Amino acid sequence: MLEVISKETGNKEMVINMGPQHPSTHGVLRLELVLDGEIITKVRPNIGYLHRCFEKYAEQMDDYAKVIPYTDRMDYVSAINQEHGYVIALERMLELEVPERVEYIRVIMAEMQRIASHLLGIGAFGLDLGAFSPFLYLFTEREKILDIFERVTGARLLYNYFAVAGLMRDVHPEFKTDTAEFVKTFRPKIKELNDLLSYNKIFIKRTANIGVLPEKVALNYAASGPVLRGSGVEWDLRKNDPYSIYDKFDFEIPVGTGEVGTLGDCWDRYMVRVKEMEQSLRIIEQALDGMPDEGDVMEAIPKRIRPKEGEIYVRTETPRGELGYYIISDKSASPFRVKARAPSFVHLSMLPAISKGSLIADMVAIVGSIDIVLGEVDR
Amino acid sequence: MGMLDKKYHDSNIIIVGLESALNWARKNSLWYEQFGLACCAIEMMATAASRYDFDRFGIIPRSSPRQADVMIVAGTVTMKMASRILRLYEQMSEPRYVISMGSCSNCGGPYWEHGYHVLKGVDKVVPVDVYVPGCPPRPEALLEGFLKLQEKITGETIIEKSENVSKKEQTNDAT
Amino acid sequence: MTEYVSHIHPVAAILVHAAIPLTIILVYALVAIWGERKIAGFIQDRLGPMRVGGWHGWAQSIADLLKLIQKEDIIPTDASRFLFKFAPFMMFAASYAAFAVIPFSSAYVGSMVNIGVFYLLAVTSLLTLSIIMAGWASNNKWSLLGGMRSAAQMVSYEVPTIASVLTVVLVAGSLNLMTVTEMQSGNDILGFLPNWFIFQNPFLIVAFIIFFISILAESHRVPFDLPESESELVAGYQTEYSGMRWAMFMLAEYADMLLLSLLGATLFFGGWNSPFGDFMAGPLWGFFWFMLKGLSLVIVMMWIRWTLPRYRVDQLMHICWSILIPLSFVNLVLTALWEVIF
Amino acid sequence: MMQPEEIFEYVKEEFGEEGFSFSSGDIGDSWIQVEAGMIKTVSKFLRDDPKMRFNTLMCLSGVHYPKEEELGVTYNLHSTELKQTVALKVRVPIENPNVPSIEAIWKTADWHEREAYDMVGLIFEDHPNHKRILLPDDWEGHPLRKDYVQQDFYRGITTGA
Amino acid sequence: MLTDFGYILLFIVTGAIFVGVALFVAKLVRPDRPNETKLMTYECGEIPFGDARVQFNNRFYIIGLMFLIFEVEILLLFPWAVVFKEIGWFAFAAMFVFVFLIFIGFIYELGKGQLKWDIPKPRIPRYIEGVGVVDDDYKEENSNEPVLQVK
Repeated sequence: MLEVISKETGNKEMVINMGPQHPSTHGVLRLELVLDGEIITKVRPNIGYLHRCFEKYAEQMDDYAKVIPYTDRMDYVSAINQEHGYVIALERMLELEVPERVEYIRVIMAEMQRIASHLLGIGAFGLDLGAFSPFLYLFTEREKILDIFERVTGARLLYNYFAVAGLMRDVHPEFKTDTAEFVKTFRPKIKELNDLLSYNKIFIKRTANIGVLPEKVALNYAASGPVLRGSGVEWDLRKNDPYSIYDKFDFEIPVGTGEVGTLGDCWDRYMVRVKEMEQSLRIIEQALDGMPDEGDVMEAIPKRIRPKEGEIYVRTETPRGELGYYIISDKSASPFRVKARAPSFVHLSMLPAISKGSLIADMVAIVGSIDIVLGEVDR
Repeated sequence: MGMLDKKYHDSNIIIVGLESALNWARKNSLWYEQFGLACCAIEMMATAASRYDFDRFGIIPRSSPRQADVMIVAGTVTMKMASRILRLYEQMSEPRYVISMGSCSNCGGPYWEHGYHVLKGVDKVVPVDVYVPGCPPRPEALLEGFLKLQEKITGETIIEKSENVSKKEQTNDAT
Repeated sequence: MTEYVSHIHPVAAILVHAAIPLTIILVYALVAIWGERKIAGFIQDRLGPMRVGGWHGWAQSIADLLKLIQKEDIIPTDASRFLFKFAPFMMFAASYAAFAVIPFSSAYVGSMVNIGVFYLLAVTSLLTLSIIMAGWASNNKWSLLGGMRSAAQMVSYEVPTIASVLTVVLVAGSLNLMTVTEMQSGNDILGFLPNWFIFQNPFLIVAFIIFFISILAESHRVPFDLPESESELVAGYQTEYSGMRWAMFMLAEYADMLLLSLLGATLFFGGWNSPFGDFMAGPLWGFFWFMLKGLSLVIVMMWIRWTLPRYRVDQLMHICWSILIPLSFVNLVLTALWEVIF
Repeated sequence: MMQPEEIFEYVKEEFGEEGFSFSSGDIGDSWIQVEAGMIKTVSKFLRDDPKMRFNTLMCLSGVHYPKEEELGVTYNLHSTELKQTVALKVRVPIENPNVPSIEAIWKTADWHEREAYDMVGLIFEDHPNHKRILLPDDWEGHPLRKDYVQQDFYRGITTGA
Repeated sequence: MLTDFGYILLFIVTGAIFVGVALFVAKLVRPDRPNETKLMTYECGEIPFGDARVQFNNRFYIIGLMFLIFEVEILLLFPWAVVFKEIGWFAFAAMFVFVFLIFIGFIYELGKGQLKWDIPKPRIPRYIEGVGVVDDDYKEENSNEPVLQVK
């Protein structure tokens, strides 16, 4: 059945489907581009090709803690941060007390996952612009993080490691030395990435002044994370609305400065992610020093979660932006409604506004710079 | 009507020789279609990266289905995507294979119970050659899937299976 | 070469004479495809083809070729069948016809026609036509965009290519590539340097740089590989091609890469002249040196492919029309001045 | 930095008494219950008023309340300048679930409202592109309703096991 | 015994024959099982909408024109380049005038901006206080209208 698409293609314009199967749509996203020559006059993103019924599943589960594996599969590139968000929402709702050691391990894991997610986001962004090798160098670094995660949680990509007010199991003894060793070897790699890709003449030509997102428009579109910071707004939930123990660490919030092109273009969003990785390294170092060595990670986990009636909206800072969980409970063991507010869903809704009048090559750069993951967009 | 369409009756030395050469070639240059659905796509990218290099087996990504041999269904196939998967499979040129990667595309995976929008297994839409279990399967598991596919390709024949030959065939199929 | 063989059987001799570059191209194409994947692997610190056919996967491209023979050839219904089928013929025939004037060694050149360079540049513009034909014929939006991009790119990058070739013709004073190479024999520049054109005249170095950039664009290699840019236009003008027909496009692309590198080697690096004067000179050695220079240029092209991102269409046009063309003409004038003074 | 109660008082002064109520569950956040018809003016006021300055709509979620036979929409607003958060709620009967669209005020509501329509069946008046966003256009029923029964076949492919 | 140009024709014919032989061998071996969906044009997994052959606009006309000018210029320079060594100064002077004139035309062309080829003119959305985000449609006038309009 031919899906009826709007009829305004005069003989001059061509409607093209940058469809579900396209090398640079970061997953199954269909962009309907109305082209005049190569200039894009209108974009209509079609999503839903990966809608996996997360919210229906959250309502059918007979225990709050059973939803955690499904939060992993929403943004499968930064699974730890998804779990972290959900678990903090539950703890704040039930006012549970979380042991110190658990908080520290969670922050270290969350920051490592942020670096791994940025590595993939930056690598895919470079791949879209034709730079093949940086993608593979960054993946080698990402494999080192995945090795550490594999020793801790047992899995490479989707962990189901956090429990409500605790962790599924304690970290292996060499966790501290492994992480410290990774941080030491990774720092020069960021400088290498800057030389190879960030300040590469052609890369700058392809990303400067493209997909410009003014600050006020970004706030109106509820952008968050690197996309919002790329437009010059200094807004990071770890600092502005601190959760867990992030207020114990000092780190800056890198903000787009319009260094190469105008403020809020693709290059700024990319550079914010690169600088964010350095900040994450600083947090990990401070967390490693402050981590208490003793303390059981599983003792505070409640046997049965049966919250009283009420609702709560809690948001945390994932690598892609502000991930919010809106949980309504009605005194039964299974959640009444869990709504996950995904940052990529919001950033993709901005795409038609910021990519009018650009070329197809710029559209690829813009999609790469807002770094979407389709599992999170379609939930 | 190319040679690969017809079934030959007598398995003389030329046909067998030619067939094993063709099988060897098809086995050693499987180009997969570059598209990933969900989390398994990330593991597929990790397999294509430097540590678990796909290229060692001659497997490179091709973005257009016309030039691809293998379609790796990496991730959850939803109802909306099912018709697209069928169309993409149809548009691949003929000696083509399908590897279903991950339990989502094998049988619906963690979404089998309440996933109203999830297709419970991609084999409802396209014929699948190799199933790779796991959620997501490790890169080594995907490579093992490819090796399994290569074994299957070496087993393919263009010689007519007459009665007595097929009995021997069944026996080694069963082992 | 043909005199030795012609007394045996004149017609066979001519056929052999015409088929020698064909074998060179086929062997080169197989090795180059395998080499490119190995170089890519080396640059990206992974292994590249290893398993196929023993040591370091040497049989990888043979397996690819054999597999492509078995692949079904799909011609979409609303593609215009004749143009769709004719495009690969024209592409390979054009690039192979250009091999006629390349002097492989002092004993062998396809045809001693005395307007060699002129003919070669005329024939390579046919490649542009065949890509546009392929893009238009397959009636696919992606391939149409790829065809249109290549129309703009290859047409406009021909001007700097020809301008830089013209500077060499100016210095050499003849269009026949064989005489151009013969003029570069011996090595008495500053005593030890072989008097290849690149050393004879400082402006020819600038001409070589312009020439190299524009042959990167002519054979649409990264950073100018817009006609079949992997990540934007799915597979550009080759989207609808499959099986052996697509393999013809790949072969023609690699042959075109080799052709332009050999042309660069002939014009700037003294073709089959050995760098040590007449120490290792002679028809066979000449062939070795010539292929060595050509393949080193090809390897530099492959090296650039895995390091640089890709340009956008308008930046590409900007580079050509606003930088390369004025530069190449100014260079032409300065070379002429230099030649007149010295 | 105003607390939700103070915001409620401030809004009541502005818009008068009826149509508003302030309540909260046993645990978690509190919210302002707003009349369906007035949601557009209230949101415009909350965004532009100098003391409010709610410049981002964090999350808009559609909810189905089977016991009261109602559909609800929850708006979580946040002001980045004054660091204050408030939640608005709208309840509409299930028969005519019409809610005015606030897409003109916060552009991010465009897709959230389409998703609420897709999942729960709320109809947003004068929404520019009122179509399903996640599910295919010819999907029957709204999945996040508690009484949702899954269709057996979709375009000939079984949705069951 | 073949003339030089005969060899060139021979090379062209060999190239074509090689492609023909390769495709014929492939035709013998490859399967041929067309069906309706397979022969549909590929469009990233979607049903292609509208016709691919829209008439693209006129920027290619300008490029073609510019290319023609320079091609003819170089065409005339070829014989000059070959005999440049013998003539010397006179040839240089003649060429200089010829190239300089065309160069002036080229500079005029560059100045006029005709080569601003498909430079994207992105429409950046604006936020107006009290109104909200304003991102107007991609107006007709900033797409590439025909250059030859008589102003």
